[in-house]
Formats: sequence, structure tokens, C-alpha cells
Amino acid sequence: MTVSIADLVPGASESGGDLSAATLREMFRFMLLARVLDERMWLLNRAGKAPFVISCQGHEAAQVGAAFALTRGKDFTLPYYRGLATVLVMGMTPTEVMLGLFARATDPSSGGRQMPAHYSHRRLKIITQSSPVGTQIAHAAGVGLAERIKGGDAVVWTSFGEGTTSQGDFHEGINLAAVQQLPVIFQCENNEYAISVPQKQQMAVTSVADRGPAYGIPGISVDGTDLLSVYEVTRRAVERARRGDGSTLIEARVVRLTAHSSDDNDRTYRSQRELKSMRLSDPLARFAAYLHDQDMLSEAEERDLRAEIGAEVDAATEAAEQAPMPDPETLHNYVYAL
Amino acid sequence: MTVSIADLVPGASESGGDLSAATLREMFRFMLLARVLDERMWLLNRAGKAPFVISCQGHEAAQVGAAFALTRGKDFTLPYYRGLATVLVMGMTPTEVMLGLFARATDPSSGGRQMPAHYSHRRLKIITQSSPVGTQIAHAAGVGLAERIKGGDAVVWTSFGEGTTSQGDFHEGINLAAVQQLPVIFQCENNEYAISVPQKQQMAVTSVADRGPAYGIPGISVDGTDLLSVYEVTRRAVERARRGDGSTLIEARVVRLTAHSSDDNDRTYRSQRELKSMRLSDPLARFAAYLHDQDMLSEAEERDLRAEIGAEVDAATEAAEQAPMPDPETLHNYVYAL
Amino acid sequence: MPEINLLEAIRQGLDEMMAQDDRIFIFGEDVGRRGGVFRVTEGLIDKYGPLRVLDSPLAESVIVGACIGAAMNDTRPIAEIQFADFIAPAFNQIVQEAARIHYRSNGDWSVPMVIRAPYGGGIHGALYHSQSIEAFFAHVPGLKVVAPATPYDAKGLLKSAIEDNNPVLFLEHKKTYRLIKGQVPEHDYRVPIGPAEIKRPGEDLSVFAYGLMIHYCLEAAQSLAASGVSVEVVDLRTLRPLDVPTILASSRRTGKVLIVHEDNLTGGFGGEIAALIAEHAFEYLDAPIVRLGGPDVPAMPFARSLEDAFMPNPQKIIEAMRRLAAY
Amino acid sequence: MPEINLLEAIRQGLDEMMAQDDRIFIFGEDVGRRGGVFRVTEGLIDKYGPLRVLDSPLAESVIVGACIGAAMNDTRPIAEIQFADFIAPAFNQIVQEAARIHYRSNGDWSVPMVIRAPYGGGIHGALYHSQSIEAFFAHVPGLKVVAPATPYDAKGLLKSAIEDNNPVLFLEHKKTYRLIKGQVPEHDYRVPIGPAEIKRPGEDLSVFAYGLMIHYCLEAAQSLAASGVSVEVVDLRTLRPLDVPTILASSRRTGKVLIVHEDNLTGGFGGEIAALIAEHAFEYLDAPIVRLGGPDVPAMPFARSLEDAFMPNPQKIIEAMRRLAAY
Ligand SMILES: Cc1ncc(C[n+]2csc(CCOP(=O)(O)OP(=O)(O)O)c2C)c(N)n1
Ligand SMILES: Cc1ncc(C[n+]2csc(CCOP(=O)(O)OP(=O)(O)O)c2C)c(N)n1
Ligand SMILES: [Mg+2]
Ligand SMILES: [Mg+2]
Repeated sequence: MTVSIADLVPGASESGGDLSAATLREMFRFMLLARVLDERMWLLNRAGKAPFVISCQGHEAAQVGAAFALTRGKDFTLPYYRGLATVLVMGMTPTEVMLGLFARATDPSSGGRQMPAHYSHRRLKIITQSSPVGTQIAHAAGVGLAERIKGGDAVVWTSFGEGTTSQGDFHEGINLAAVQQLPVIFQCENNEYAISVPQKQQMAVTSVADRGPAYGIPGISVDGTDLLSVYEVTRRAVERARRGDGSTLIEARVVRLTAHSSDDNDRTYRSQRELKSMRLSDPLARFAAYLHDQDMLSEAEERDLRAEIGAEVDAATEAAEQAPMPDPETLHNYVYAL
Repeated sequence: MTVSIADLVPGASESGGDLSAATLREMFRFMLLARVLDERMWLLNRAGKAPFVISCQGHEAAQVGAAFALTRGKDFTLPYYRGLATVLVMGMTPTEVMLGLFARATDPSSGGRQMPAHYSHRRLKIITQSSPVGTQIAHAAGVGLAERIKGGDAVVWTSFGEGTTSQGDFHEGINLAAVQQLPVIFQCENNEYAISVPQKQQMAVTSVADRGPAYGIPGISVDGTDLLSVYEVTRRAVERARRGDGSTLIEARVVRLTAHSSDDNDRTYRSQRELKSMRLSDPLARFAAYLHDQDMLSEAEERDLRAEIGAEVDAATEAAEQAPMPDPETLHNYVYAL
Repeated sequence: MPEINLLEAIRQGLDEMMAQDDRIFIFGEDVGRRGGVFRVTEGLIDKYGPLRVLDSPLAESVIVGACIGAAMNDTRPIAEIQFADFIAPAFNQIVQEAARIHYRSNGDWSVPMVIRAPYGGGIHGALYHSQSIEAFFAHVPGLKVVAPATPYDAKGLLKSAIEDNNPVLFLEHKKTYRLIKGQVPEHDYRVPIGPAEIKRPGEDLSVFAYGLMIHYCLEAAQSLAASGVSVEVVDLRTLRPLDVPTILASSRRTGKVLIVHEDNLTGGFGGEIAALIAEHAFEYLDAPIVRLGGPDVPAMPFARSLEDAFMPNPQKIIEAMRRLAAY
Repeated sequence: MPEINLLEAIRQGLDEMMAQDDRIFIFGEDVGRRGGVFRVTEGLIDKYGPLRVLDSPLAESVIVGACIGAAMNDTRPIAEIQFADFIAPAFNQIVQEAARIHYRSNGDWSVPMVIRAPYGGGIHGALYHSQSIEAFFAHVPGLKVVAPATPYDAKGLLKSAIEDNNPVLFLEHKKTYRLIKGQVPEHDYRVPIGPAEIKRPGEDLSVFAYGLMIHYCLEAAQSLAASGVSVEVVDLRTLRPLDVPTILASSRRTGKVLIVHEDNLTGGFGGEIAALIAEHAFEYLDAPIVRLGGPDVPAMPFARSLEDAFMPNPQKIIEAMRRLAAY
């Protein structure tokens, strides 16, 4: 099922639904923060200071919209490696993100053990991610199962790419959540590529949401560059999950504005035309234009915000760069939990 | 999509479609042969002569109907452990089946290495099966992929239970076949149980066929106790595959007339009422009644047929029992192919 | 002390732990109404309800994967893999996820869960219901691997495994389930994960084994005693972390070592034990380190003639012991 | 003879075999237009078309599973696993299916396929892009496991693997891809699966290794030569089937053995080698058998400081050799 915000809340995409102007500006702030941080990481990579970057550029609206529908400190998130905007909204700081980029000892995700963008933060209920794609989908079902056993009402949210839907764990995890009616939201961020492989070589359907009915749960496809639509769709999925009605599969159609990662060169498989035209779908520009239109954000305010965020990212970069590397002696720590 | 034969071929379930009376009697013969063989195996088990039996009782119409739509010697089958009727139609003899039951050296499936009902026969293009469920679904896709690469027009048919649809390999295998439009038919024989676990704990949908659209292929649910419906649905799927239009997922709704296997006791999880009422869905009785109704089989003919098959099964049992056990020295054979 | 079989010891262990701690739940195929295909969980659904004794879909990756998630949300899952052979689809979740989560999160998250897996052959289970799987998993840092041989150890180790804050693979030899009986105290006790136990002290040679093979080795040792050969039988009980001090001490004392396992010889866990001894007890050795394992064929066949040819048994062990003693 | 790197040698091997035999096809993630994330298959799609160089869905179990099916329908598939770490979801298909099909069908069916898997660390790949996986698979009867160290061996072994009628796991150390260059003849040749090769003969001690570690061992041996210690470096090349005669002959000759691998020490494949020597060359040994492996932590961390601490390197090998020589 493909929905637009207008189907859900008549007039919503014009009005921003029931969100206050302050909240909308806050959402914009997170999108911008994610973008600026992400761009900075590429600069650091190109300058030889960060060996690996993988981006959320183009996915910001899908992530900020969804995360705003969750309750921070209560709900669990299991975001995949493009989830920078997700973890920022859930409470990770730019400095913490940069500590991960530089693999510093105090990186909260892994103490410099994992590649950047493998987010984890126990206090924030962000569950540790690995690199083999799709495993978190099964974990998410399990977190939901435990919640049901404990009688709690936290909701579990996980994200993954459309390529990852080809994995067995996608199927097994969603199926379990559906059978047991678990409070889990599965967000597929469909950017039409798995590294170089286009969507049509992953699936013979046009939308990942078409798979919801195969599991007996709603499958909803939403324009993932439209923050308010994603927010609204997720809000409803959260309500459904919280009241015990079970899982939802959401496909957020996004664009991948960068190469797959700093190790990739997408000009070998995307045409010049495509590389250019995708820029038109930039969710950040889209939401900025919306806020300007609605007179919720002036040019001057945006400029100030950019300056403020720029400074914040400078400070985060500097703090993280100066943080100590992991002590080689710590290699042997935490093989087993005590 | 749920279809009945009447939707496909108006008047078919009354007339037997385009099948001659001789063919219909041949079909009945295979159903009966499978049943008598299967019952004999249980007797041998209870007599302490065969340590393990797993049945196709209740699945015969689904298997004979489907196999008659395939071309023997040309098309590949990858039948699961309930596929006794399938392999008989594809050309395995009762003696060969009994050699497997007794784990004799000349068992064509495995030379006595595997449990009974793990069918294999290279000349008959029956591909070797293992015990971990669902792996053959991926193999079937691969056999189809090779067929496409080679430019051949053989069709690939595989079967599995509804419990097995919960496995990642079900998803990955069908998805690949769908993406590449491979000539593969996936027959799910839905008997509503995976050992003791009922269908509703495997999936939150009422029909496995609901999953076809999630892969962009037809999903067809058919009454698997109605031989002619299964034949017709499979015939169309074969045509579709043979002409290069791709895969079909067929759910044949059947009954499991026995316990899961000779190691199981289904009275611990099926009610007396259910155990009794399922007898009403016996596909063999149903097809016999149909043939009698149509005057294609007289009581006397059926009696003769039973006698003939009984003798055949006696002979097969005797031949197999007398065949030599595998020589312990052969334990080390065929670790590697030369 | 009442005498019970190994299967009952495990069931008791599950039952007593579940009664004490309602964060514990069981998740696996047919574990509910059916009580498991071996009847290990029989009756538990009636006592603890279908939420804590839950039939899973037929999908091992998510059995383990969901238990990992659940363990991170403050429960203590016990996954049942119906036959150890069917753990293979869950390999990714066990090795790449469960075993690495504590390490990769720098100690932030942990995965307190048990994976019970009935393994081993000699029960006419053929290629796919007979396998030994310990070598794959005992190689994985971050996992614990336990393989008890007696009802006492099984119950005590199971309780320790459930209380452990790490993923523990708990291997139950199918042939020992009803065959092996032993005394089990009525009071609450633990057998700690880690220490091996000398099940029979001896002077002339040391034998290291676990699971069913312990019983075959004890039988063989008993039979050699008659001819004046004194065999020490060490039950490893835990394969990871391995009790290296006990292994080395025994090897140094007797100077002769036999390692027995049912798993295929090449690349089996016996290699690790031999290597440790060859490195750290070398000066004390009076003879080659001998391994006796299953032959290097893909798995144990169904036909009785072939199964017997595959399985290590007391007779084969006696011969190996004799040769070694005579060296 | 032209000098090329190991990656080019593999690409040439693929290319030359595909040109000769149109039953061969490549199936894996990003192998088509992208030419693989390491560029091994670059250009092949243009030469052989998208049917023979086919981008798979992102699903390793069906990458292997479909290749198994295809191999049984008269083609010769080459599966590419993007990083060896991601082979774990295909464990079931490899171990329970590919490796057992010939055996379980009593020789009726066979699975001629190659699984290429870039493995190993020291390339800043962190926990999930650095792993060594050979111990899991070298334990499996029915599989062949190959791990070349030089461009010559890589090309020659790859061709043999493609022609082999069994499933062959072909391990390519990522760090050797562009680092290791060597002469490769222009004519068609093979390196047979099985035989090890003495890459450097020596008298005082034998070192057994494979892959990247061969180069580190050669470097270390070279450096010890200066102090008069003569080290024999044996490149195992094939881990399964293992060249036991060459291993034993070298061990007997020198009487001292060092085994080096990057994989975690405990349960690593070095244990098997040590065990074979401790059993079959015991009388000739003058010193404990020493293993040098990666530490027993779940995997290789990202931070340079930790990665360096994990990786065996020439310096650590030199020290081990010195200690052993001085024993
Ligand atoms: C099991 C596994 N196989 C392969 C990879 C290598 N890999 C990393 S990301 C990626 C593509 C993922 O595509 P998608 O799921 O669409 O997410 P996207 O990166 O497009 O957001 C691949 C193949 C992996 N990480 N895990
Ligand atoms: C991977 C795997 N896990 C568990 C089993 C044990 N097992 C054998 S048959 C079966 C139930 C299969 O149910 P279904 O697929 O519905 O087929 P049915 O027997 O009902 O025809 C189970 C759980 C197995 N064979 N393979
Ligand atoms: Mg994508
Ligand atoms: Mg069923």
C-alpha cells in the first residue's frame, strides 16, 4: 500500500499535521546536523584522516521523521549503518559520532573496535549493530518478544536497506514478529541500490511494502524524502505497536546522494544523468523549502543555524581527534561478560 | 489467489479435463501404490524391521497430480521427504523405495547412507535431498538458473511443507527465481502442521499462496486432496515456466493422515475429533469415488488393482529385505568426486 | 540421592531455574505442547505457560537471532535447536552476533542466553541427525561451549549456563539421554563452567574426552585395569573455555595422551588439545599424542553396518589405549 | 614472464577459464557492472555477458545454494562471497549441502563449484571485514579448501579448483591482492590441489603457514638467516586435503616446528597440524611444537592500535623462531 501524508491526514503535508513550529524546526535542525556531520566526515576521509565513511545523505527525512515518532529513552532502535540521523535524534552527540569515526577509545558504540557507523549506545537503547546485513531484523523481533514477555510497552524500531530484504533474516525476523504480533517497526530505507546492484535485481516487485501482506502485517510505502509523511506513517505504526496490535513494515523511498561508501565509486554504475537528477530529491532542500514556504524558518535563521551547527561539528571533530586511541592492552577486554 | 479446478477449466472437476480415462486410472494406480507402499512401511516399522518411516499419506493427490504435469526424464524434481508418490510417478520403483527403507547397499537414493525418504535418482533427474528443511528451494532456483544459462527448456519442480516456509532459504530461493524469471515450480504441501506446530504459529496469513505476490510471481492455492485441480494448476505453471515466463508458487492444501513420522505420537497435540475428521479428507478415497462415479473404475477393477499392487509391494519388500547391507568398507567411498 | 537419566536431569534443571527466575523462557521448535521431540521440555508449558515455553517458527536463524534480541532486553532465553545438525542455518547469528556482541560494544551489551543442542550419533540418526558440532563453535571466542557426560554434570552445568552472562552452547549427547543414569542431589547445586573433572584417576596414560565418549573411555579403562594398565580419564565437560591446567597436569603426570571424540578427526577439537599438550607439556611426553576420532567422511550413515564402522566404541578405544600403553 | 599482482592473477585465471568453457559462470554481489568490490571480476561482464557474470541478490545462502543446484545441472558455477566474513549465512548450504551431496547420493550427484572468498586482516577492515574462516571449513569432509599466497599459485590453483568436481573454497587474502606481485607464465598451467610447497628450504626449523603469513614468515626467515638460523618455510597452499607427507617429512628433518596463522589461536587450523606432527613425527621432535596465531578475541578491531596488536607480523614471528631455534 502506498500512502501519502495527504491520505492519512487531509491537508497534512501543507500544515505539518499536529506538530508545532518549534518541533518542525527541531526536526530540521537534526536533518541539517546529520548532513553537516556527514559531509565533514567525507572531507576528513579525503584529507586522509578517516579511513572509512558511509553516509546517510538522502536518508535524513526518513530517519528524522521516524525517530520523532519514537519515545527517546524508552523505545529501542536498531539502526543500520546509514542511521546517522536516527542516532542523533535518539540522543547520540556529534562528538560521540566523531569518536566512532576516528576509532577512539571513548567511542560509545564500540571503543574503536568497529567501523564507523556501527552504532550502539546502551543508555540510549540503541542496540549494537554488526556488518553482516539483516541480522538486526531478527534481533528486533527478539527485543519485541522480550517486551511482550515482560509485559512492557516499549516499541522496537529497526532499519535496513532494500538490498537487505533479500536475506533470509529479513523473512524470518518479520515473520516471527507477525506471527507473535510483536511491537516492532521495520523500516526499509529503499535507495534503489545495494552498492551497485539495482532494486530490480533484488526483487521482482516495485515496492518492499508489497511484502507486508505476505506476513499478514501492514506494508506501507512512503516518500522517504518527505519528512512529515514518514513521521505520520511511523506515528501510526508506533500507536499500533504500543497498543499490542503488532508490527508494521514501512518502505521509505529515499535517494542515496553519495557513493555507497568512501571505498566505492558510483560513477562506474550510475549515469551522469542519474547522478545529477537525484540531487532534485534532496530531502534537506525539500524540507527547508517547506519551512521557508510556511514562514517557519527565515533565510537568516537558516544561516544562523548552519553557522551554529558548523561550529558544533568543528568542536566535535576537534574533541574527537584529540581523544586517545584505544590502548593495545585493551585488545583482550570484554571477550566474555562477567 | 485460491482457485478451484472449476475456475480454471469449466466443468473440469466433473470431467477430468482433457485427461483420458486410461490416464486417470494410471493416476489412481500411482496414488494407490504410494498408499499401499506407505502402509506397508508402517507395518514393517511396527514389526521392528524398519527403524524409521515418514509418510506421504494424505499428500498423494497433490503429488500425483503435480507429477503428471511434468515430463519424466526431462524435468527435474526436488521432492521433500513426503514425496513418495512424486518419485513413484517420476519413475522410482517400489523395490527401489524399499531398498531405501531397509538402508541396503543398492538403495539408489543413497546406498543406505541416508534415512528413508531422502530421495535421489540421477537418471530420473530426482535431485538428492538432505534433512535440513528448505535447502532444496535454493537448489531448485539454481537448477533453473543453469537451465537458463544453457538455453534448455526443462522445468524444475520442488516441494516442501508449510512449516518450511518459515526458513530463510524459502525466501531467498523463491526470490531469486522470481527476479531471474526462472522455470521453477514451488509446491508447498500444506498439511497445517510442522511436527506439532500448527500453521498459525508459522505464519500470520491463511495461505502460503499469499506470498506469491510478495515475490512478483503467481501464488495459487489449490485443494491438494483434489488430484485434478492440482494437475491443472501445475500444468499451467509448467507451461508458463517452459515458455520462459518464470516461476509459480503453488500451495496444495492437504492432510497429514499419520503422525509426523514413526518417532512421533500426534495424539499428544491433535484432538481425537481432529484425528477422526481428517479421515474425511482422504484424497485416495476421494479420487476413487470420483472414478467410480464417472464409471471409469468398477469395484471389481479396484479390487484387482489392489491385489496386483499388494503383490507388487510384497515382491518389492522381499527383494529389498534380501538385498545386502552396505559393506562397512564402503564407509570411505565418495567423500570426493573424482 | 535419586538416580535419574541425563534427560530428566536437564528437564529438572530447566524447571527449577524457571521456577526461580521469570525472565527465563524457552524458544524452539515443538518445545510447547509436544514437549520437544526428545521430551526434554515436557510438562513445562503447563507450568510456565505458552509465553515462556514458546513454539518457534521452523527457522533456526531467527530462533537464535530473536533470543539474542530478547537477551538484550533483560530476559534469559533458552533456545532449543531440535537437532544439532540443524544449527547450521543459525551459524551467522551465533558466531557473528551472539559471540561478538559483548566485545564489539566494548562491554556495553551482553547476551546471556543458552542454546541447547542435542548432538551425536550411534542412535540410527543418519547423516543429519547424528553430527557432532563442537569443533565449529569451540573455535569461537566469546562463546562458551559445554558438553556434559553425566546427569549430575548436565544439571549443574545447565544451571550455570543459564546464569552465565554469555551465550553458552549446551551440547546434549542424544545417546546419553536415556542410556546414562546417575545420582543427582535434590538440593540446588551448580557445576561451574570451565573446570574439567578427572572421572577416573590413573597413572599410565591420560585420556581426554567428553559426552558419550567418556562412558566408552571409562569402560575401556576399566577393562584395561584388569591387565594392569592404569588409565586416567579426564572429562573435559567444558570445551570453551578449556581447562588447560588440568589437561597439562594430567599429561605431565602420565606422559602419555589419548584424545577421543566422535566428531570427524581432521580439524576436530582434539587437534587443539593435542597442540596444547605438544607445546606446553612436551618435555614430559613419553609417547606420541594419539587421537581417536570419527573417520573423515561427511557424516554418519544410516545403515547399521556403516554407522557401526563410523562410531568410536569401547573396543576401538581399548586398542588405542593398549598400543599407547605398550609404546 | 610478466610480473602481476595476486588480484590480477585471479582475474586472468577466471578470464582464461571462462573463455575455454562456457559452462562456467560467476554469481555474486556486485560482480557484474561493478566488477566486484575488489575489482576481481572487472571487465568480465563485457566479455561474457550478464548471464555468465551475474549480480546476485544480497543473500549468501542462495548464492551458494543456487550454485549447488546449477552445478548439478551441468554448469560450473563460481560463487563470490564479497567478504569471507559474510560466508556465515551460507554455512548451512556449504557444510550440510555442497560438502555432503556426493557422499549422501553414494556418488550419484556431484557439485563442481568454486566459492571465492576474500579473507584476512591488516587492511583496516575491523571485526567484520578481516576474519579468517579456514578452520570452520577445513574441518568439513567433502570440501576442498585452498589458500594460495602467490600470484603463480593463485592462478594455477584457481584453474584446478574450477576443473575440480568437488566444491572448493578458494580463499584469497585481501592484503595480498595488490601487495603481492610475482611472475606468472603466459602459458596455460595448473597448480594441483593438495601438494604443499617448500617456499624456502632450511635445516633448523620448519615453519608451516599459508596466505599472507607465508610472506611474513619468509621475511622472518630471511632475517634469521643473518644470525645463522636456517628456517624452512612450507606453504601449505591447500588446507583440505592437507599434504601430510610433506608436513611430516619437513618436521622429521628439522625436529622443530612453528605453525603460523592469523586466525584465532584456539581451535584454529594450526591445532590440526600440530596434532598430526605430535602423533606421527613425535620421535623426531627436538622441541615443543609452537603455534603463533591471532589472539583469542572475537575478531580484529578497527582502531589501528588494536589491529596491530592483533595481527601476527614478521617481528612476532622472528621472536617465535628465535626462541624455538634456541631451545
Ligand atoms: C551478509 C552481508 N553480505 C554482504 C555485505 C556487503 N555489503 C555491505 S552494504 C551492502 C549493500 C546493502 O544494500 P542495501 O541493503 O540496499 O542498503 P544501502 O547500503 O543501499 O542503504 C553489501 C552488499 C554485508 N555487509 N553483509
Ligand atoms: C532446518 C531444520 N530444522 C528442523 C528440522 C526438524 N524437522 C523435520 S520435519 C519438521 C517439520 C516440517 O514441517 P513442514 O515443513 O510443514 O513439513 P511436513 O512434515 O508437515 O510435511 C521439522 C521441524 C529439520 N529437518 N530441519
Ligand atoms: Mg539500498
Ligand atoms: Mg506441514
